[in-house]
Amino acid sequence: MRRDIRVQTEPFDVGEETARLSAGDFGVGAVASFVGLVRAHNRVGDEQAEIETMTLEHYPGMTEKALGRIVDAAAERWPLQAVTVIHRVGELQLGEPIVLVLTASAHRRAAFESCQFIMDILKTEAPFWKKERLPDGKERWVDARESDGKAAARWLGDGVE
Amino acid sequence: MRRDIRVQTEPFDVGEETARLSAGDFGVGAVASFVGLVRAHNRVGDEQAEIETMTLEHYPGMTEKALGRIVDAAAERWPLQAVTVIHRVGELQLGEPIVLVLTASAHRRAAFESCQFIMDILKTEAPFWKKERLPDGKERWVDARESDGKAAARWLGDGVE
Amino acid sequence: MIQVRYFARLRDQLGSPGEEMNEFPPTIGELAERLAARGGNWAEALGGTVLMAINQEMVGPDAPLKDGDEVAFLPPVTGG
Amino acid sequence: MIQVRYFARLRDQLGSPGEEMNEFPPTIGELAERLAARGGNWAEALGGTVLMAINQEMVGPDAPLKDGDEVAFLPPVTGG
Repeated sequence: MRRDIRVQTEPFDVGEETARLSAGDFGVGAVASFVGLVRAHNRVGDEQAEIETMTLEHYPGMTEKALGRIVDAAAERWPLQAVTVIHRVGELQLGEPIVLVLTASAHRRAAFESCQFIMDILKTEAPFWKKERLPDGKERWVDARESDGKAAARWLGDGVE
Repeated sequence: MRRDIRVQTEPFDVGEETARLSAGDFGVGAVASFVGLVRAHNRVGDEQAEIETMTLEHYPGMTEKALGRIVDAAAERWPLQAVTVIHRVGELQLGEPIVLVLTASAHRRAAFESCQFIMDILKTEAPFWKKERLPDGKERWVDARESDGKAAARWLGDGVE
Repeated sequence: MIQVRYFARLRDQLGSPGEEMNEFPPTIGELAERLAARGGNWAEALGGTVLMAINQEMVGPDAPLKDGDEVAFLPPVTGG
Repeated sequence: MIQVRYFARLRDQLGSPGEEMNEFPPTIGELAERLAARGGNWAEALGGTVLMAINQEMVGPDAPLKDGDEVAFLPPVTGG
Protein backbone atom coordinates (compact mmCIF):
# COMPACT_ATOMS: atom_id res chain seq x y z
CA MET A 1 0.00 0.00 0.00
CA ARG A 2 1.25 3.48 -0.84
CA ARG A 3 1.15 5.92 2.05
CA ASP A 4 1.86 9.62 2.22
CA ILE A 5 1.76 11.31 5.63
CA ARG A 6 2.60 14.98 6.01
CA VAL A 7 2.46 17.59 8.76
CA GLN A 8 2.91 21.03 7.25
CA THR A 9 2.09 24.71 7.58
CA GLU A 10 1.26 25.14 3.86
CA PRO A 11 -2.21 24.58 2.39
CA PHE A 12 -2.87 21.47 0.31
CA ASP A 13 -4.52 21.02 -3.08
CA VAL A 14 -7.31 18.44 -2.81
CA GLY A 15 -7.55 17.93 -6.57
CA GLU A 16 -3.84 17.37 -6.99
CA GLU A 17 -3.67 14.99 -4.03
CA THR A 18 -6.68 13.03 -5.28
CA ALA A 19 -5.19 12.69 -8.76
CA ARG A 20 -1.79 11.68 -7.33
CA LEU A 21 -3.33 9.02 -5.10
CA SER A 22 -4.69 6.94 -7.95
CA ALA A 23 -2.37 7.99 -10.79
CA GLY A 24 -1.20 4.97 -12.77
CA ASP A 25 -3.06 2.47 -10.58
CA PHE A 26 -6.00 1.19 -12.59
CA GLY A 27 -7.06 -1.07 -9.75
CA VAL A 28 -8.39 1.94 -7.83
CA GLY A 29 -12.13 2.24 -8.29
CA ALA A 30 -13.00 4.41 -5.29
CA VAL A 31 -11.39 7.37 -3.57
CA ALA A 32 -12.99 8.70 -0.40
CA SER A 33 -11.80 11.92 1.12
CA PHE A 34 -12.35 14.15 4.10
CA VAL A 35 -11.40 17.80 4.50
CA GLY A 36 -11.73 19.48 7.89
CA LEU A 37 -12.00 23.28 7.86
CA VAL A 38 -11.68 26.06 10.43
CA ARG A 39 -15.31 26.72 11.30
CA ALA A 40 -17.05 29.70 12.84
CA HIS A 41 -19.55 29.21 15.67
CA ASN A 42 -17.24 26.95 17.59
CA ARG A 43 -18.25 26.18 21.12
CA VAL A 44 -16.18 27.99 23.75
CA GLY A 45 -17.18 26.88 27.21
CA ASP A 46 -20.96 26.96 27.18
CA GLU A 47 -21.25 29.64 24.55
CA GLN A 48 -21.15 29.80 20.80
CA ALA A 49 -18.47 32.21 19.68
CA GLU A 50 -17.13 33.51 16.42
CA ILE A 51 -13.47 32.75 16.11
CA GLU A 52 -10.95 34.89 14.34
CA THR A 53 -7.99 32.59 13.87
CA MET A 54 -7.01 29.12 15.01
CA THR A 55 -3.51 27.98 15.91
CA LEU A 56 -2.60 24.33 15.73
CA GLU A 57 0.19 22.97 17.87
CA HIS A 58 1.54 19.45 17.65
CA TYR A 59 4.22 17.17 19.08
CA PRO A 60 6.78 16.95 16.26
CA GLY A 61 8.02 13.43 15.76
CA MET A 62 5.26 11.81 17.76
CA THR A 63 2.64 13.20 15.38
CA GLU A 64 4.09 11.45 12.36
CA LYS A 65 4.44 8.19 14.30
CA ALA A 66 0.86 8.38 15.55
CA LEU A 67 -0.50 9.09 12.05
CA GLY A 68 1.58 6.21 10.68
CA ARG A 69 0.10 3.81 13.23
CA ILE A 70 -3.44 4.94 12.43
CA VAL A 71 -2.88 4.43 8.71
CA ASP A 72 -1.35 1.00 9.39
CA ALA A 73 -4.40 0.05 11.47
CA ALA A 74 -6.68 1.10 8.59
CA ALA A 75 -4.64 -0.92 6.09
CA GLU A 76 -5.00 -3.99 8.32
CA ARG A 77 -8.78 -3.67 8.40
CA TRP A 78 -9.56 -2.76 4.78
CA PRO A 79 -8.00 -3.65 1.41
CA LEU A 80 -6.49 -0.27 0.50
CA GLN A 81 -4.25 0.71 -2.36
CA ALA A 82 -3.20 4.13 -1.09
CA VAL A 83 -3.71 6.53 1.80
CA THR A 84 -2.79 10.21 2.11
CA VAL A 85 -3.00 12.13 5.40
CA ILE A 86 -2.02 15.80 5.47
CA HIS A 87 -2.47 17.79 8.68
CA ARG A 88 -1.63 21.47 8.90
CA VAL A 89 -0.12 23.21 11.92
CA GLY A 90 0.47 26.85 12.79
CA GLU A 91 -1.97 29.73 12.42
CA LEU A 92 -5.03 29.20 10.20
CA GLN A 93 -7.78 31.61 9.20
CA LEU A 94 -11.52 31.00 9.22
CA GLY A 95 -12.55 28.73 6.33
CA GLU A 96 -9.05 27.35 5.77
CA PRO A 97 -8.53 23.59 5.44
CA ILE A 98 -6.91 21.88 8.45
CA VAL A 99 -6.75 18.23 7.52
CA LEU A 100 -7.06 16.02 4.45
CA VAL A 101 -7.55 12.25 4.52
CA LEU A 102 -7.73 10.34 1.24
CA THR A 103 -8.23 6.59 0.92
CA ALA A 104 -8.16 4.58 -2.30
CA SER A 105 -9.54 1.09 -2.77
CA ALA A 106 -11.06 -1.11 -5.44
CA HIS A 107 -14.47 -0.71 -3.81
CA ARG A 108 -16.29 2.20 -2.24
CA ARG A 109 -17.19 0.69 1.08
CA ALA A 110 -13.55 0.09 2.04
CA ALA A 111 -12.65 3.62 0.93
CA PHE A 112 -15.49 5.25 2.88
CA GLU A 113 -15.06 3.27 6.07
CA SER A 114 -11.29 3.55 6.24
CA CYS A 115 -11.46 7.32 5.66
CA GLN A 116 -13.93 7.74 8.50
CA PHE A 117 -11.92 5.39 10.72
CA ILE A 118 -8.71 7.36 10.17
CA MET A 119 -10.45 10.65 11.03
CA ASP A 120 -12.15 9.21 14.12
CA ILE A 121 -8.93 7.75 15.53
CA LEU A 122 -6.87 10.82 14.54
CA LYS A 123 -9.29 12.97 16.54
CA THR A 124 -8.51 11.08 19.76
CA GLU A 125 -4.95 9.79 19.31
CA ALA A 126 -2.87 12.15 17.16
CA PRO A 127 -1.10 14.81 19.27
CA PHE A 128 -2.58 18.01 17.83
CA TRP A 129 -4.10 20.82 19.88
CA LYS A 130 -6.21 23.74 18.72
CA LYS A 131 -6.14 27.21 20.24
CA GLU A 132 -8.76 29.71 19.11
CA ARG A 133 -8.40 33.46 19.11
CA LEU A 134 -11.69 35.35 19.46
CA PRO A 135 -12.37 38.80 17.98
CA ASP A 136 -11.74 40.39 21.40
CA GLY A 137 -8.20 39.02 21.32
CA LYS A 138 -8.75 36.32 23.93
CA GLU A 139 -7.15 32.95 23.27
CA ARG A 140 -8.55 29.63 24.47
CA TRP A 141 -7.48 26.05 24.06
CA VAL A 142 -10.27 24.04 22.47
CA ASP A 143 -11.76 21.38 24.74
CA ALA A 144 -11.79 17.76 23.63
CA ARG A 145 -15.30 16.56 22.73
CA GLU A 146 -16.92 13.58 24.34
CA SER A 147 -18.52 12.77 20.98
CA ASP A 148 -15.04 12.26 19.49
CA GLY A 149 -14.26 9.66 22.12
CA LYS A 150 -17.47 7.81 21.27
CA ALA A 151 -16.79 8.02 17.53
CA ALA A 152 -13.37 6.42 18.02
CA ALA A 153 -14.70 3.81 20.45
CA ARG A 154 -17.25 2.44 18.00
CA TRP A 155 -14.42 1.09 15.81
CA LEU A 156 -12.86 -0.83 18.67
CA GLY A 157 -15.54 -3.50 19.16
CA ASP A 158 -16.16 -6.20 16.59
CA GLY A 159 -19.33 -4.66 15.28
CA VAL A 160 -18.06 -2.00 12.91
CA GLU A 161 -21.27 -0.45 11.59
CA MET B 1 -28.99 23.97 1.50
CA ARG B 2 -27.00 24.64 -1.66
CA ARG B 3 -27.16 21.87 -4.23
CA ASP B 4 -25.37 21.40 -7.51
CA ILE B 5 -26.30 18.39 -9.65
CA ARG B 6 -24.72 17.86 -13.04
CA VAL B 7 -24.67 15.15 -15.68
CA GLN B 8 -21.91 15.85 -18.16
CA THR B 9 -19.41 14.32 -20.57
CA GLU B 10 -16.50 16.54 -19.41
CA PRO B 11 -14.17 15.66 -16.55
CA PHE B 12 -14.50 17.49 -13.23
CA ASP B 13 -11.90 19.14 -10.99
CA VAL B 14 -12.18 17.75 -7.45
CA GLY B 15 -10.15 20.58 -5.90
CA GLU B 16 -12.19 23.29 -7.58
CA GLU B 17 -15.49 21.64 -6.66
CA THR B 18 -14.38 21.16 -3.04
CA ALA B 19 -13.32 24.81 -2.74
CA ARG B 20 -16.55 26.01 -4.37
CA LEU B 21 -18.70 23.93 -2.05
CA SER B 22 -17.59 25.70 1.12
CA ALA B 23 -16.48 29.08 -0.29
CA GLY B 24 -17.79 31.93 1.83
CA ASP B 25 -19.63 29.65 4.25
CA PHE B 26 -17.69 29.63 7.51
CA GLY B 27 -20.21 27.29 9.10
CA VAL B 28 -18.80 24.38 7.07
CA GLY B 29 -16.38 22.35 9.19
CA ALA B 30 -16.37 19.09 7.25
CA VAL B 31 -16.40 18.14 3.59
CA ALA B 32 -16.61 14.46 2.67
CA SER B 33 -16.15 13.36 -0.89
CA PHE B 34 -16.25 10.30 -3.06
CA VAL B 35 -14.76 9.81 -6.50
CA GLY B 36 -15.57 6.68 -8.49
CA LEU B 37 -13.07 5.74 -11.21
CA VAL B 38 -13.06 3.41 -14.20
CA ARG B 39 -11.28 0.40 -12.78
CA ALA B 40 -9.45 -2.49 -14.44
CA HIS B 41 -10.11 -6.07 -13.34
CA ASN B 42 -13.84 -5.65 -13.50
CA ARG B 43 -15.84 -8.82 -13.29
CA VAL B 44 -17.35 -9.93 -16.58
CA GLY B 45 -19.55 -12.97 -16.06
CA ASP B 46 -17.43 -15.32 -13.94
CA GLU B 47 -14.11 -13.98 -15.14
CA GLN B 48 -11.87 -11.09 -14.29
CA ALA B 49 -11.17 -9.07 -17.41
CA GLU B 50 -9.16 -6.02 -18.31
CA ILE B 51 -11.37 -3.40 -19.79
CA GLU B 52 -10.32 -0.94 -22.43
CA THR B 53 -13.01 1.73 -22.27
CA MET B 54 -16.32 2.17 -20.53
CA THR B 55 -19.39 3.86 -21.98
CA LEU B 56 -22.01 5.33 -19.70
CA GLU B 57 -25.57 5.69 -20.92
CA HIS B 58 -28.30 7.42 -18.96
CA TYR B 59 -31.95 8.47 -19.21
CA PRO B 60 -31.76 12.24 -19.78
CA GLY B 61 -34.29 14.11 -17.68
CA MET B 62 -35.03 11.22 -15.36
CA THR B 63 -31.39 11.11 -14.23
CA GLU B 64 -31.42 14.69 -12.93
CA LYS B 65 -34.76 14.09 -11.18
CA ALA B 66 -33.50 10.90 -9.54
CA LEU B 67 -30.29 12.58 -8.34
CA GLY B 68 -32.32 15.51 -7.00
CA ARG B 69 -34.53 13.16 -4.99
CA ILE B 70 -31.52 11.35 -3.55
CA VAL B 71 -29.91 14.64 -2.49
CA ASP B 72 -33.22 15.77 -0.95
CA ALA B 73 -33.45 12.53 1.00
CA ALA B 74 -29.91 13.08 2.32
CA ALA B 75 -30.74 16.67 3.33
CA GLU B 76 -33.74 15.40 5.28
CA ARG B 77 -31.61 12.95 7.24
CA TRP B 78 -28.53 15.04 7.97
CA PRO B 79 -27.88 18.74 8.62
CA LEU B 80 -26.06 19.64 5.40
CA GLN B 81 -24.93 23.00 4.10
CA ALA B 82 -24.13 21.96 0.55
CA VAL B 83 -24.09 18.94 -1.76
CA THR B 84 -22.51 18.50 -5.18
CA VAL B 85 -23.16 15.48 -7.39
CA ILE B 86 -21.47 15.25 -10.77
CA HIS B 87 -21.91 12.12 -12.90
CA ARG B 88 -20.24 11.70 -16.24
CA VAL B 89 -21.72 9.98 -19.28
CA GLY B 90 -20.32 8.92 -22.63
CA GLU B 91 -17.05 7.12 -23.27
CA LEU B 92 -14.47 7.03 -20.48
CA GLN B 93 -10.95 5.59 -20.40
CA LEU B 94 -9.38 3.40 -17.73
CA GLY B 95 -8.54 5.44 -14.63
CA GLU B 96 -10.89 8.30 -15.49
CA PRO B 97 -13.27 9.64 -12.85
CA ILE B 98 -16.93 8.71 -13.33
CA VAL B 99 -18.72 10.27 -10.39
CA LEU B 100 -18.09 12.89 -7.70
CA VAL B 101 -20.20 13.32 -4.56
CA LEU B 102 -19.32 16.11 -2.11
CA THR B 103 -21.18 16.83 1.11
CA ALA B 104 -20.55 19.76 3.46
CA SER B 105 -21.70 19.99 7.05
CA ALA B 106 -20.68 21.55 10.35
CA HIS B 107 -19.61 18.13 11.62
CA ARG B 108 -17.81 15.22 10.06
CA ARG B 109 -20.22 12.44 10.86
CA ALA B 110 -23.05 14.08 8.90
CA ALA B 111 -20.69 14.73 5.99
CA PHE B 112 -19.37 11.16 5.91
CA GLU B 113 -22.70 9.42 6.31
CA SER B 114 -24.59 11.55 3.81
CA CYS B 115 -21.86 11.09 1.20
CA GLN B 116 -21.98 7.32 1.58
CA PHE B 117 -25.79 7.38 1.59
CA ILE B 118 -25.92 9.34 -1.68
CA MET B 119 -23.51 6.93 -3.36
CA ASP B 120 -25.33 3.83 -2.10
CA ILE B 121 -28.73 5.05 -3.27
CA LEU B 122 -27.36 6.43 -6.54
CA LYS B 123 -25.97 2.96 -7.29
CA THR B 124 -29.42 1.39 -7.19
CA GLU B 125 -31.82 4.18 -8.22
CA ALA B 126 -30.18 6.59 -10.65
CA PRO B 127 -30.72 5.53 -14.29
CA PHE B 128 -27.14 5.05 -15.48
CA TRP B 129 -25.83 1.98 -17.26
CA LYS B 130 -22.24 0.96 -17.92
CA LYS B 131 -21.05 -0.86 -21.01
CA GLU B 132 -17.47 -2.16 -21.06
CA ARG B 133 -15.33 -2.71 -24.13
CA LEU B 134 -12.67 -5.39 -23.72
CA PRO B 135 -9.32 -5.40 -25.55
CA ASP B 136 -10.69 -7.95 -28.06
CA GLY B 137 -13.32 -5.40 -29.06
CA LYS B 138 -16.23 -7.18 -27.40
CA GLU B 139 -18.76 -5.00 -25.62
CA ARG B 140 -20.77 -6.07 -22.58
CA TRP B 141 -23.30 -4.37 -20.37
CA VAL B 142 -22.16 -4.45 -16.76
CA ASP B 143 -24.36 -6.55 -14.47
CA ALA B 144 -25.91 -4.97 -11.39
CA ARG B 145 -24.27 -6.19 -8.17
CA GLU B 146 -26.20 -7.80 -5.37
CA SER B 147 -23.88 -6.05 -2.90
CA ASP B 148 -25.13 -2.68 -4.16
CA GLY B 149 -28.69 -3.63 -3.34
CA LYS B 150 -27.62 -4.58 0.18
CA ALA B 151 -25.65 -1.36 0.64
CA ALA B 152 -28.71 0.69 -0.30
CA ALA B 153 -31.05 -1.42 1.82
CA ARG B 154 -29.11 -0.83 5.04
CA TRP B 155 -30.14 2.86 4.96
CA LEU B 156 -33.83 2.02 4.73
CA GLY B 157 -34.33 0.56 8.22
CA ASP B 158 -34.19 2.69 11.34
CA GLY B 159 -30.80 1.49 12.41
CA VAL B 160 -28.44 3.59 10.32
CA GLU B 161 -25.05 2.58 11.73
CA MET C 1 -51.27 7.61 -26.97
CA ILE C 2 -48.29 6.76 -24.82
CA GLN C 3 -44.60 6.82 -25.64
CA VAL C 4 -42.69 3.71 -24.58
CA ARG C 5 -38.90 3.80 -24.20
CA TYR C 6 -36.30 1.07 -23.80
CA PHE C 7 -32.82 1.69 -22.42
CA ALA C 8 -29.36 0.14 -22.40
CA ARG C 9 -29.22 -3.67 -22.49
CA LEU C 10 -33.00 -3.82 -22.90
CA ARG C 11 -32.91 -1.60 -25.98
CA ASP C 12 -30.13 -3.74 -27.47
CA GLN C 13 -32.09 -6.94 -26.80
CA LEU C 14 -35.26 -5.53 -28.33
CA GLY C 15 -33.45 -3.81 -31.19
CA SER C 16 -35.56 -0.71 -30.59
CA PRO C 17 -35.24 2.53 -28.58
CA GLY C 18 -39.00 2.68 -28.17
CA GLU C 19 -42.37 2.97 -29.79
CA GLU C 20 -45.66 4.84 -29.64
CA MET C 21 -48.84 3.04 -28.69
CA ASN C 22 -52.32 4.24 -29.35
CA GLU C 23 -53.91 1.51 -27.31
CA PHE C 24 -52.57 0.50 -23.93
CA PRO C 25 -53.70 -1.45 -20.85
CA PRO C 26 -54.66 0.24 -17.57
CA THR C 27 -51.36 -0.44 -15.71
CA ILE C 28 -47.66 -0.50 -16.55
CA GLY C 29 -47.40 -4.08 -15.25
CA GLU C 30 -50.01 -5.23 -17.73
CA LEU C 31 -48.16 -3.37 -20.49
CA ALA C 32 -44.99 -5.28 -19.60
CA GLU C 33 -46.94 -8.55 -19.82
CA ARG C 34 -48.42 -7.59 -23.17
CA LEU C 35 -44.96 -6.76 -24.55
CA ALA C 36 -43.50 -10.02 -23.21
CA ALA C 37 -46.34 -11.87 -24.95
CA ARG C 38 -44.78 -10.86 -28.28
CA GLY C 39 -42.41 -13.77 -27.60
CA GLY C 40 -38.77 -14.25 -28.62
CA ASN C 41 -36.51 -11.39 -27.51
CA TRP C 42 -39.47 -9.63 -25.98
CA ALA C 43 -40.30 -12.50 -23.67
CA GLU C 44 -36.64 -12.81 -22.72
CA ALA C 45 -35.98 -9.10 -22.18
CA LEU C 46 -39.13 -8.36 -20.21
CA GLY C 47 -39.21 -11.68 -18.34
CA GLY C 48 -36.22 -10.83 -16.12
CA THR C 49 -35.74 -8.02 -13.60
CA VAL C 50 -36.97 -4.84 -15.23
CA LEU C 51 -37.42 -1.40 -13.65
CA MET C 52 -40.42 0.64 -14.74
CA ALA C 53 -40.87 4.40 -14.91
CA ILE C 54 -43.75 6.69 -15.80
CA ASN C 55 -42.94 10.28 -16.67
CA GLN C 56 -39.39 9.76 -15.41
CA GLU C 57 -40.33 8.49 -11.96
CA MET C 58 -39.78 4.88 -10.87
CA VAL C 59 -43.09 3.07 -10.29
CA GLY C 60 -44.36 -0.36 -9.31
CA PRO C 61 -46.33 -2.66 -11.67
CA ASP C 62 -49.73 -1.40 -10.42
CA ALA C 63 -49.07 2.17 -11.54
CA PRO C 64 -51.87 3.35 -13.89
CA LEU C 65 -51.21 4.52 -17.45
CA LYS C 66 -52.91 7.51 -18.98
CA ASP C 67 -52.86 9.23 -22.34
CA GLY C 68 -49.69 11.27 -22.91
CA ASP C 69 -47.50 9.30 -20.50
CA GLU C 70 -43.82 8.69 -21.13
CA VAL C 71 -43.31 5.07 -20.11
CA ALA C 72 -39.88 3.47 -19.75
CA PHE C 73 -38.55 -0.03 -19.16
CA LEU C 74 -35.06 -0.06 -17.68
CA PRO C 75 -32.55 -2.76 -16.79
CA PRO C 76 -31.16 -2.65 -13.20
CA VAL C 77 -28.94 0.42 -13.01
CA THR C 78 -25.14 0.25 -12.85
CA GLY C 79 -23.90 3.82 -12.51
CA GLY C 80 -21.61 5.39 -9.94
CA MET D 1 18.38 11.34 33.22
CA ILE D 2 15.03 11.71 31.51
CA GLN D 3 13.63 14.60 29.52
CA VAL D 4 10.07 15.60 30.49
CA ARG D 5 7.93 17.65 28.07
CA TYR D 6 4.65 19.51 28.54
CA PHE D 7 2.42 20.48 25.63
CA ALA D 8 -0.36 22.93 24.76
CA ARG D 9 -2.71 23.86 27.61
CA LEU D 10 -0.60 21.87 30.06
CA ARG D 11 2.54 23.82 29.15
CA ASP D 12 0.63 27.10 29.55
CA GLN D 13 -0.71 26.05 32.95
CA LEU D 14 2.72 24.95 34.17
CA GLY D 15 4.51 27.88 32.57
CA SER D 16 7.17 25.49 31.28
CA PRO D 17 7.83 23.51 28.08
CA GLY D 18 9.62 20.83 30.07
CA GLU D 19 12.51 19.92 32.29
CA GLU D 20 15.29 17.42 32.72
CA MET D 21 15.29 15.09 35.70
CA ASN D 22 18.26 13.19 37.02
CA GLU D 23 16.19 11.21 39.47
CA PHE D 24 12.88 9.68 38.55
CA PRO D 25 10.45 7.05 39.87
CA PRO D 26 10.05 3.60 38.24
CA THR D 27 6.82 4.36 36.33
CA ILE D 28 5.34 7.30 34.42
CA GLY D 29 2.24 7.22 36.64
CA GLU D 30 4.35 7.72 39.72
CA LEU D 31 6.16 10.57 37.98
CA ALA D 32 2.79 12.25 37.32
CA GLU D 33 1.92 11.89 41.01
CA ARG D 34 5.26 13.32 42.07
CA LEU D 35 4.77 16.34 39.76
CA ALA D 36 1.21 16.89 41.01
CA ALA D 37 2.57 16.85 44.57
CA ARG D 38 4.36 20.11 43.79
CA GLY D 39 0.90 21.65 44.45
CA GLY D 40 -0.68 24.79 42.93
CA ASN D 41 -0.74 24.76 39.13
CA TRP D 42 0.99 21.40 39.12
CA ALA D 43 -1.72 19.73 41.16
CA GLU D 44 -4.36 21.32 38.98
CA ALA D 45 -2.73 20.55 35.61
CA LEU D 46 -1.79 16.96 36.38
CA GLY D 47 -4.90 16.17 38.43
CA GLY D 48 -7.25 16.18 35.41
CA THR D 49 -7.26 13.97 32.33
CA VAL D 50 -3.70 13.80 31.06
CA LEU D 51 -2.29 11.62 28.29
CA MET D 52 1.18 10.18 28.79
CA ALA D 53 3.83 9.24 26.26
CA ILE D 54 7.28 7.68 26.47
CA ASN D 55 9.59 8.10 23.48
CA GLN D 56 6.69 9.44 21.45
CA GLU D 57 4.35 6.50 22.03
CA MET D 58 1.21 6.76 24.14
CA VAL D 59 1.47 4.63 27.30
CA GLY D 60 -0.55 3.83 30.41
CA PRO D 61 0.44 4.85 33.95
CA ASP D 62 2.25 1.58 34.65
CA ALA D 63 4.77 2.08 31.85
CA PRO D 64 8.33 1.91 33.24
CA LEU D 65 10.82 4.76 32.94
CA LYS D 66 14.46 4.27 32.08
CA ASP D 67 17.46 6.50 31.66
CA GLY D 68 17.41 8.49 28.41
CA ASP D 69 13.62 8.39 27.96
CA GLU D 70 11.70 11.28 26.43
CA VAL D 71 8.60 11.55 28.60
CA ALA D 72 5.61 13.73 27.70
CA PHE D 73 2.41 14.82 29.42
CA LEU D 74 -0.30 15.85 27.00
CA PRO D 75 -3.79 17.30 27.32
CA PRO D 76 -6.57 15.43 25.46
CA VAL D 77 -5.96 15.98 21.76
CA THR D 78 -8.13 18.25 19.59
CA GLY D 79 -6.76 18.00 16.05
CA GLY D 80 -8.52 17.14 12.83
